[in-house]
Amino acid sequence: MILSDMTKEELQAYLTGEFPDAAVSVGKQYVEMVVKAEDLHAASQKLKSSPELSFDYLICLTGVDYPEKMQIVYHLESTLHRHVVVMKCDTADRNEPKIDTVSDIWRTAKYHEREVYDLLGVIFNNHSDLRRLFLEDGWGFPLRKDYKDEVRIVER
Amino acid sequence: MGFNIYDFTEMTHNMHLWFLERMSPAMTTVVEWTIIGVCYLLFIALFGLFLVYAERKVCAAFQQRLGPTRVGYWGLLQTIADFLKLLMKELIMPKSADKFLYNLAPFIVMIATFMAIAVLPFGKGLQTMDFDIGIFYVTAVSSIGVIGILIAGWSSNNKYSLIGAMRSGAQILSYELSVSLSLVTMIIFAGTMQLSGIVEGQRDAWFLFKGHIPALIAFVIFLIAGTAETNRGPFDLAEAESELTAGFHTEYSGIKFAFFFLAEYINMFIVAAMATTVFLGGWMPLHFGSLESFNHVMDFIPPLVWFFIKVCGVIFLIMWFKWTFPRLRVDQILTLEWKYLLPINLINILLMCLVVLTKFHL
Amino acid sequence: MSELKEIIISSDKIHTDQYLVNMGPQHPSTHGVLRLLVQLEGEIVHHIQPHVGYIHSGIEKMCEAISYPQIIHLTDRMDYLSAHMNNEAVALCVENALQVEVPDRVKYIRTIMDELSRLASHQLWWCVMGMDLGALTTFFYGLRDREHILDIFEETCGARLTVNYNVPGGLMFDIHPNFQKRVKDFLKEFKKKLPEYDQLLSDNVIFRERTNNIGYLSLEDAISWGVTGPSGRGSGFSCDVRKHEPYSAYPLVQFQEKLDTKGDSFTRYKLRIDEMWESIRIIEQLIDNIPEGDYAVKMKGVIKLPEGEFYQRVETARGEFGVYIISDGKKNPYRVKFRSPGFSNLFALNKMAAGHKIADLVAIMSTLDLVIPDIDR
Amino acid sequence: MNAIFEYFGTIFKGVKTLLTGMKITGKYVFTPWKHVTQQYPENRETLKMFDRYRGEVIMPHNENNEHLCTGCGICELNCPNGSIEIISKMVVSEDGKKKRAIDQHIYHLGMCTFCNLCVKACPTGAIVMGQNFEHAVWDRSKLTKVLNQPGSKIAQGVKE
Repeated sequence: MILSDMTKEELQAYLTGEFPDAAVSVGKQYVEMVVKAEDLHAASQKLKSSPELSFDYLICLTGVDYPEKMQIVYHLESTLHRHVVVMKCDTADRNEPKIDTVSDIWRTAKYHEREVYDLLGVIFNNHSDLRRLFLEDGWGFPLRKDYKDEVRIVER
Repeated sequence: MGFNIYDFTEMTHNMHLWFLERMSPAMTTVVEWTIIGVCYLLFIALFGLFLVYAERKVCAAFQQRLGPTRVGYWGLLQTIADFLKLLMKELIMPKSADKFLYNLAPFIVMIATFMAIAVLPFGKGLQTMDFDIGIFYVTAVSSIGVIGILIAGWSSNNKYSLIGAMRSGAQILSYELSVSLSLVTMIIFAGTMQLSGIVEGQRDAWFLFKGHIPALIAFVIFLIAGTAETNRGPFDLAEAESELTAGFHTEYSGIKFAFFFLAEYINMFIVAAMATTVFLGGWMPLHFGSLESFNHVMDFIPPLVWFFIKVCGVIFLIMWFKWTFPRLRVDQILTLEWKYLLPINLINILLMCLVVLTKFHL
Repeated sequence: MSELKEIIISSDKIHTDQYLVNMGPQHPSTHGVLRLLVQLEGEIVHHIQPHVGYIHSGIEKMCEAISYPQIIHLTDRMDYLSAHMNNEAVALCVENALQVEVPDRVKYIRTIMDELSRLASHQLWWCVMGMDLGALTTFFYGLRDREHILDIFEETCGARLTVNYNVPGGLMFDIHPNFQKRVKDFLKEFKKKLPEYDQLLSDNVIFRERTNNIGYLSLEDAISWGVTGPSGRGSGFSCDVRKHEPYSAYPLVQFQEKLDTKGDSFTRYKLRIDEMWESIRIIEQLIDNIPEGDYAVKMKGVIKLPEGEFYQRVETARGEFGVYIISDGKKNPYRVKFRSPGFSNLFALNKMAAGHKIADLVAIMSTLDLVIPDIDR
Repeated sequence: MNAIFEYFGTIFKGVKTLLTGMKITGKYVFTPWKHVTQQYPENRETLKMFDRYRGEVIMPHNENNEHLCTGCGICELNCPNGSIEIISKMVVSEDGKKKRAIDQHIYHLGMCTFCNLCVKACPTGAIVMGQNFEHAVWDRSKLTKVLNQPGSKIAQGVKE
């Protein structure tokens, strides 16, 4: 039960019109859109500032390690219209992933991105303070699927 | 040598004569000083331990706990055990501390406490020095302690300590004013600065009742300012556990920490004793004007007991403050002093002058 | 007069150094192992750089190797004060993914448990807030009342803090026969105690002075920094997931989302006290009406989620908690991400506390109600 | 003049709130002392944990030294921390069939998080949660326990 101004289909239609390059689909829960890495910053800007969308609240920023790519998932909500969109963005290179920062659009992304950098090694371009957040320097990126740590991880 | 628990004048006088018979006057002075010094040392140690125990039990009562129960019956030996622990602990000094000042600071605090306690009248004739300017002396001496705190904070070479010491400096310097002015109010009323004279003046009624409104206001201000001067209760900014970990004594350990700790409690005793002496009739029993039989019963209770009952009452009040109120911020503490206590105090002095001039008192 | 002016002007030119102070990781008021690198000028805080990760336990990594019921027990250890809500988030996420409809009884009990843990969490927050501000007695009064809730938890769930009461498809056990009576007794008692909280702390003039107009956070900043929960609602950010994406029995109960726009420390404090009253209201509506039925749906021995992505938001005592599960059809998730409220809340601290005194920093931090394992995960 | 009234007004209001606070704390001091803490080691005799309290995993045995564990290993699978190890053996049953049975049910208390998943998963109800919570020992190796008692065997009628 999501209380929003637009239904998911309406939102999908609107988003498709606004972002012709992005693939917008209706997921099980939320509307999902996949944007290209080079469009990410512009699209985020538009998602936030467009009055019909006004996605001003970044709920969650997740990095996912897929075999051939790194994906950053943005859960966005509009506090005005109460609709949610899941924006996804793939990085080109899986081993040296680079993506634009959105920390200038949603402030909280600054630290979420640092977390993703810390755990997955995704480098965010133009990030003002991209350092490790939890772990020591030179730890490795533990959430990558190929991460090995024979001392600390005991597999059964 | 007669022993009279209601009047110690004769006893102390006889002791003096007894010593004089047996040794030269100079020797007598030395021996008497030693005895008095040892007595005060014992008193401070024992009463300090008692106060720490009392604080724990009182605080436990406020918080619906039991407090210490394990060491000794009802935990009576707990503070002694703690004291022994502190004695045995290693004295750690920060590497870059100013060694001389670091070691000096606890002693300054202790010395200030000792000096202040010297003039307090515990009972009739039971007073080491009876200056004509007793109150003046106490206020002067009790502010030496802040130097110790400032030195401790500075020499520890720790930022928390320094902040704590600076706060403490600002706080004690301001509140010294209120303490003195509220005492000045009572000096105007009593007409003397001699502590024994002040106590003697309360033979028929305590100054708190005698001086009614202005005395009450002065008493409240004295309590607040006194609490602030002992770095306790809502005014414990210098320690401020949740902000500065332990403030000025962060870097002290073992017996040096115990000195600060003990000095805090003895300072509390001094404030309570001064409040007792000046406002609550010192060692005088509680008298109500014409209730002869009641007054007679009260007279039976020895003055020393009266003194300590009153002191403990005031100490309980101070503890009550501590275990109820949140801590003030450093600027609020100064606002309270300069914007509220000081003007009220000045007006109160005028009021007291009026009361004295018009003889509008009991 | 001109002389005085000169002195004031020249005193501006005195060169004063700003200095750095490490608050934590061992500091009484950081509520755990949080380290704040505070840039101070005298007592004034200029900038705060939080350093986290001292108890990072890699829960997200661990989750990739274990099954869904096992994930739930790990979520207890994140925000240990709202363990029920964290459990429920994962349980709901799995149930939604499998499209399992749980019985009403489960929904009711889950909601009651949620609100009880919200009460317990706010009680602990209240007493710690008092302690941070130097009123040490509040600590014991809060814990005293919280003990009753923990007893209720212990009787029904078997544990006081790490309850692990929710499982995919329902609950671990049915409620204990004493549950309803105990909850009602507690509410009756606590309704008498809650006004005391106000009298002891909220109305206290020193407390008011310490918190009024301190640590202002604007609505825009609250949204942009993702500050949720009572901290965000204090700035007027309507972020109560219980209202916006209701789950369990929340659609069935009457309650208000407490909102205020003042955005200072006292507002955040007051909203939590108000939330306690709302929690009591919610429990009272539900406690007598728990429907009969099963306490769990029969699930398969090995729970496998269909391929896909599932996100579940719940409202914990600290704010919005999210579980993001990416499944590849196996019994282990491919990736689990926990959106913890403390993580976002903490980093808005600089915005709130810069320019205030170091004593205010402590007060502001306690109004954010941080739980460090929640931040570090 | 208004300013003066305001000044004294704030003082009186402030003092009043302070006194209210003192009244609350004073109430608890001067009413008969109801302490809420427990004297723990002293009240051991009367201290009773709730039935569901999860203190440790135990395997109840009946008077014939029989338990219900078949050694199926489901608890081991369900344990998130690897605190249960099942060592099974093959026994020959009375009718001559070879059958798997429990040799040692090893329980590492030090690794257990008391999540109750093993107890919930156990198909025969062989393991339950015990209420004992005093687990402190001097030697870490004592935290590794064998739950089935020596010489015990599976009770009759327990289905595989």
